Amino acid sequence: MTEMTYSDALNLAIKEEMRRDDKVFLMGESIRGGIYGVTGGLSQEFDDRVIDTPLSEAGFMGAAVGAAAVGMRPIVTSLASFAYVAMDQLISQAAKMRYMFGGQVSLPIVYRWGMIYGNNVAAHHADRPYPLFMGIPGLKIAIPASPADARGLLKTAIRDNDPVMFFEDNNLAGWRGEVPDDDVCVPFGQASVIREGTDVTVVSIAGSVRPTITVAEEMEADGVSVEVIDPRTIVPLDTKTILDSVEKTGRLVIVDPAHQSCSVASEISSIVAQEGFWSLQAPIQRVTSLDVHFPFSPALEHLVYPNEDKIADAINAALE
Amino acid sequence: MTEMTYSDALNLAIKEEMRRDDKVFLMGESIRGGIYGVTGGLSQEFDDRVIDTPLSEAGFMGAAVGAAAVGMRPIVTSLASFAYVAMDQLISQAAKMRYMFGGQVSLPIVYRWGMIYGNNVAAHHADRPYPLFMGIPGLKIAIPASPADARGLLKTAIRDNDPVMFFEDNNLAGWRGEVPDDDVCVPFGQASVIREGTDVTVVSIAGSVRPTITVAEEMEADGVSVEVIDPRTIVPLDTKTILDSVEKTGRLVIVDPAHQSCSVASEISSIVAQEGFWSLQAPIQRVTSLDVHFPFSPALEHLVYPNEDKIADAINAALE
Amino acid sequence: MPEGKELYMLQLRRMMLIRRFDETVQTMVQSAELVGMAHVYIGEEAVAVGACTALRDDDYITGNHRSHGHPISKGGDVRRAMAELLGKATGYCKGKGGSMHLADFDIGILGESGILASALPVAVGAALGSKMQNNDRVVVSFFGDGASNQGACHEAMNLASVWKLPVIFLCENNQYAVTTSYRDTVAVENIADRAVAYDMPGVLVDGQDVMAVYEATVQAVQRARDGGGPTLLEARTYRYEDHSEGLNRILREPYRTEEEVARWKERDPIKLHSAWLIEQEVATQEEIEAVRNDVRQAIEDALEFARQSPYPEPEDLFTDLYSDPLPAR
Amino acid sequence: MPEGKELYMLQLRRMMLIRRFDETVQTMVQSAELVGMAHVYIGEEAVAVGACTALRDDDYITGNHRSHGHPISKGGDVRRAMAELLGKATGYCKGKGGSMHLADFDIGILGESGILASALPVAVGAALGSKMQNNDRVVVSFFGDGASNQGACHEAMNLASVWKLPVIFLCENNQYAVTTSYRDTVAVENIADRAVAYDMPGVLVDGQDVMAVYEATVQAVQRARDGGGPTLLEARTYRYEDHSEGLNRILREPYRTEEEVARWKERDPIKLHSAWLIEQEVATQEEIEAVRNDVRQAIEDALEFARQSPYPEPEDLFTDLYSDPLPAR
Ligand SMILES: Cc1ncc(C[n+]2csc(CCOP(=O)(O)OP(=O)(O)O)c2C)c(N)n1
Ligand SMILES: Cc1ncc(C[n+]2csc(CCOP(=O)(O)OP(=O)(O)O)c2C)c(N)n1
Ligand SMILES: [Mg+2]
Ligand SMILES: [Mg+2]
Repeated sequence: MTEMTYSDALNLAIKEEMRRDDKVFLMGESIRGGIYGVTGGLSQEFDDRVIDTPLSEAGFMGAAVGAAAVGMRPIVTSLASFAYVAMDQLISQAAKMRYMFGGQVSLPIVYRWGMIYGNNVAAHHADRPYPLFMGIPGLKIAIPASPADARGLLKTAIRDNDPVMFFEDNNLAGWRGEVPDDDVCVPFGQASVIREGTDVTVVSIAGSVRPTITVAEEMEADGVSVEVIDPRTIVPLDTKTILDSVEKTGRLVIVDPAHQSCSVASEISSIVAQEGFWSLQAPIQRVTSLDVHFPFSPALEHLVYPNEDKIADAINAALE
Repeated sequence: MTEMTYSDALNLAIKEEMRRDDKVFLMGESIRGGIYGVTGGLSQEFDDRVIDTPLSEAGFMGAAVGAAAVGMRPIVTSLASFAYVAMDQLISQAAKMRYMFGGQVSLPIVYRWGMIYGNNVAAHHADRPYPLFMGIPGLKIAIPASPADARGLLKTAIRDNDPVMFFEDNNLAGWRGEVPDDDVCVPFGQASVIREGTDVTVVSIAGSVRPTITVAEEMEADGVSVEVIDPRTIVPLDTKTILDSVEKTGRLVIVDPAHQSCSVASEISSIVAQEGFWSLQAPIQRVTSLDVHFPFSPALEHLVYPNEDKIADAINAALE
Repeated sequence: MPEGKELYMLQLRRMMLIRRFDETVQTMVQSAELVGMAHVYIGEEAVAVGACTALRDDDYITGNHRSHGHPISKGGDVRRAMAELLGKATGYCKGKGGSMHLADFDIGILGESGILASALPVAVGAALGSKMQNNDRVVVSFFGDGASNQGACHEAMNLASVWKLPVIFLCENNQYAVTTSYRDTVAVENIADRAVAYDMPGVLVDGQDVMAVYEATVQAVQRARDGGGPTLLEARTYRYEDHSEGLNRILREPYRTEEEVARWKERDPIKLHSAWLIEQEVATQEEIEAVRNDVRQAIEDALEFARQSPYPEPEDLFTDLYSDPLPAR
Repeated sequence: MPEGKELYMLQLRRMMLIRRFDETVQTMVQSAELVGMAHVYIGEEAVAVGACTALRDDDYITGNHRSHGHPISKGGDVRRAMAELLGKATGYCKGKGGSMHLADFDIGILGESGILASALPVAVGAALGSKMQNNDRVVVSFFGDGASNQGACHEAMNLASVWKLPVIFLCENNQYAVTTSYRDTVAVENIADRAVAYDMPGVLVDGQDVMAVYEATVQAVQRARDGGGPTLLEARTYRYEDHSEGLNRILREPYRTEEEVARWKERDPIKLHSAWLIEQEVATQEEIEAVRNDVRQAIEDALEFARQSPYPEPEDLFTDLYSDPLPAR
């Protein structure tokens, strides 16, 4: 095990996979300089495989599809809020091509999306559109919430033969954690049970995992036993681990930093309300971002996101 | 009351509102000729207010924002599957502008989206992306399922001062129904209780409303009393009518032609599992499109959508 | 690469194949044997055939909704194409794509896209992949005059130029996007003139003359293979038929005159090429008729094959969505 | 419309206001008084000031992430701008927008967009609205060299041209997009050359010379008001500072030389304009210093105002999302 930051773990995964497979290459805007804090330095080792693109997201994100279709394995980097300008390429091409053409082609592409929040970047830079992509068949979606998962899931994503939407929470960038020394890939579709507990199940994703753990630890002191589950990938989604946990605890809270309506929290809730209904002893609580754009002002922004207080309140509501 | 088709009801609403307010105008591709079956003939009366655009959805859908910002009231027409090429304009501009600029501007725009299905148009023409937009604050979303609602909701949408996503189900185009003769606007946020019932609540939207009514009628004969609710607008969503109904029936089925994951069905389920939990006597059933792209083949396509059999099965499951 | 008579006869044959294929499609739509939307290529055959006969088998193409001409021009199998149109399991896409989404990755047909201009960035990416893998394959991307106004074109052309990628952007200017004349939607006289904005050659070519298209493509391909980067070709052509089969029934206004259509039909690409073959003494009238009969037979066979083929089974619904099926939920 | 000395002194004043505003922003970022991202306009002031002083109050502008220069040039209030940067309720957007999203609809500032090129279609729409309402207002849309490669530019320019709309597309070519030189990403030598693709005038202008930008804009405005349609202006300029405040700390490679920066600083727009004022005997050194002092005072006032202003209240969170609040769920 080596301790490193979430960002360094991502950098490591990319470096390892680029060494392993010379079809892997990087594309993005000013990534050689490393503006998003992960790719800096890679161009020294892999000069012609680290490509600074024009500001043409539809162009280069679609080009990733074409390159993948003829044998390359592109990793594309951007911010989640910029996905909208390339949405057609992501949905109509990356997500649909394999199916529409009857499986004639595989598209091993990783789209890496930085998600900023809590940093006063306002409405144009703070989106978390993973629920949107969860509604589009043909994509896989990973959202690591620790340095070890960042490396392990990214390695899996790079080796996967389908397009993977890889969401990185910039709030975790500097978080240090233990990362295995050997070549560990974290499999898709296997939730991580971060803490076992018996009173209530809390499913938490992305940037909300850390505050969830904090709350769980605090509640432990008060005698409440909280099970914390991070699905890690939402497509495929490990519903079994979630349903098994709810069967044990009878109570469910879901924490998702995306906007509430049609969120991953909504989806997980509806799965449990359909398939795990008879286990439930209390209403399912969702803690999400409120359905409002992210305001700039330091006086307002923090009101929108899930935080420790809201998570604790929801757990208490579920326990009532 | 006059009987007319869903398409003619839409045409009527546009004509009436264009007569009432000379700021209202239409933009879209080949709409003067009327390729989507609704706008044909309008250019005769409103020549310079019916604009055939170049094939530049980002361009003209964004231009609608600018035109609205300076006093016009654009109605933009396209197919739902083409929204992706204009997604940034719809989200970053239409949905976010008012909030981001502190309420300085109102954007009275109607985006009309045709949704095709059951017509073998394959994966590039069959999307129903309204759940995606439900996750974006700042938009209102209407989905009429009858000729009367088509006219009444479209009139409300045109008079509304915020951007409205107006989803039209092409499967209903030829459906005839009674439309009031006077100037009736259907208010947003008021669900329509299409049939009262006491055994089970079925919330159904868009193209699934008709088969739901058929199933409800058939089940009535078998002594099952089905309440059918069409929310009509999903933003704002009339949760009260749904929760009240579930309180009465104790059982809920939601039918939504969109893909299952992060659907409107998921959202409504999660609202009820949170706020109406204690009323529920059985698991909440969702009937949605399967999470797969729409295949072309007549042998496959119909397997994907909700249909009468699937709705009946879900109602029976809810009654178990 | 075929040359001389072999080439010219191949061009004739492929143009005739497309024509016959699409005439058959028209009758199938009328008899409701064929469901969904169909956009026929009748009148424009010289464009795709001229371009694709300048390509190697391992070169790539991408296309659009007007989707039968491109794959047939690249040597696609009319049986599998026809089976796809009928939604059969033996079709190119196992029935999942239908008319608008033919593809044959084995011979470089990277697929027709129903979203306008959406395949241009994909074409650029295939060219990037060729370049990074040091093979000398080139890509031809077909798109319409209408599609030329999409933002994706701009991004794709600029990318291809700054990265000097082997792409040929082939604009099929049939002068209308559904009912809208390109003169009302394209700000320049010739779409080829937009090449200036990307520092690449822009060439306007007679889209009814298969040899003219072929020659222009040969030059562009040469440049691309030599590392010279992309070219924008505009082929001026004309669509004889409805935008999509049956559409005229719902249109409320005529958008072009009968005379205009008639005028363009005088310069029919198959007639012109046939006349040229005879004039140049490459082929006799009999040889040409033999090709016509052959083609008629091939399309009949294809239709028969398609009709006899089985539909996909319900359990095929989820196959091909992912390269490994997702764990069932 | 100001002319002569009044105009020249207004230009001087606004350039100085921007410079001082953004220098203040820099120190505020360093002291962590200002949070979020800030992109300063230092070195590029002549562009927005030259363009906006050619506009009437009721004309419109749209802008981008580098967002303080445009509204100040259009006559925006530095107090409300500074309050917005601090997220205060008295700010232009009541604290909801911050640095990247200033707007003042009362004087035609239709807002700065943080998504690149995303405001260009909006600008076209404002021009369409002007035309349909038969007023003669024009729109200037500012965007960067990097943004010029976005598809939205292509669509916007083509639309504006086919509909002959009163828009001026003003490309601020400061030669870099973050760390990437436009020479590596724009396929043509001059972005202005892309005007050919839209049949509109394309003019390259010295972006350090406020009068040059002004003159070019006056001509474009005239043409637009007269119904002549859009113009593409490219102002060649330079960004003296980091792409965004503090970014250089995380960059792993230099992307431009110190000499290059120094060379551009020699042609500082404020220095050049001051020298011209004196040389033309429009103003004395003392008058210029008086403006500088005045501006210093104005920015200090603005900062004071911003600091003293209250933050929005938690109950303001949902206001402004819809024109009428949605029924509570
Ligand atoms: C992004 C997008 N917008 C609109 C359409 C609907 N549509 C299909 S074909 C067509 C016209 C295309 O014109 P052109 O590009 O000239 O090709 P042609 O049909 O003339 O071959 C339109 C508007 C679409 N498929 N995709
Ligand atoms: C669609 C989109 N892609 C990427 C970004 C991130 N980004 C912000 S500014 C910038 C560089 C912009 O360069 P340019 O347009 O030349 O403007 P400048 O900063 O030089 O004024 C980038 C890549 C963005 N904001 N929007
Ligand atoms: Mg055309
Ligand atoms: Mg720049």
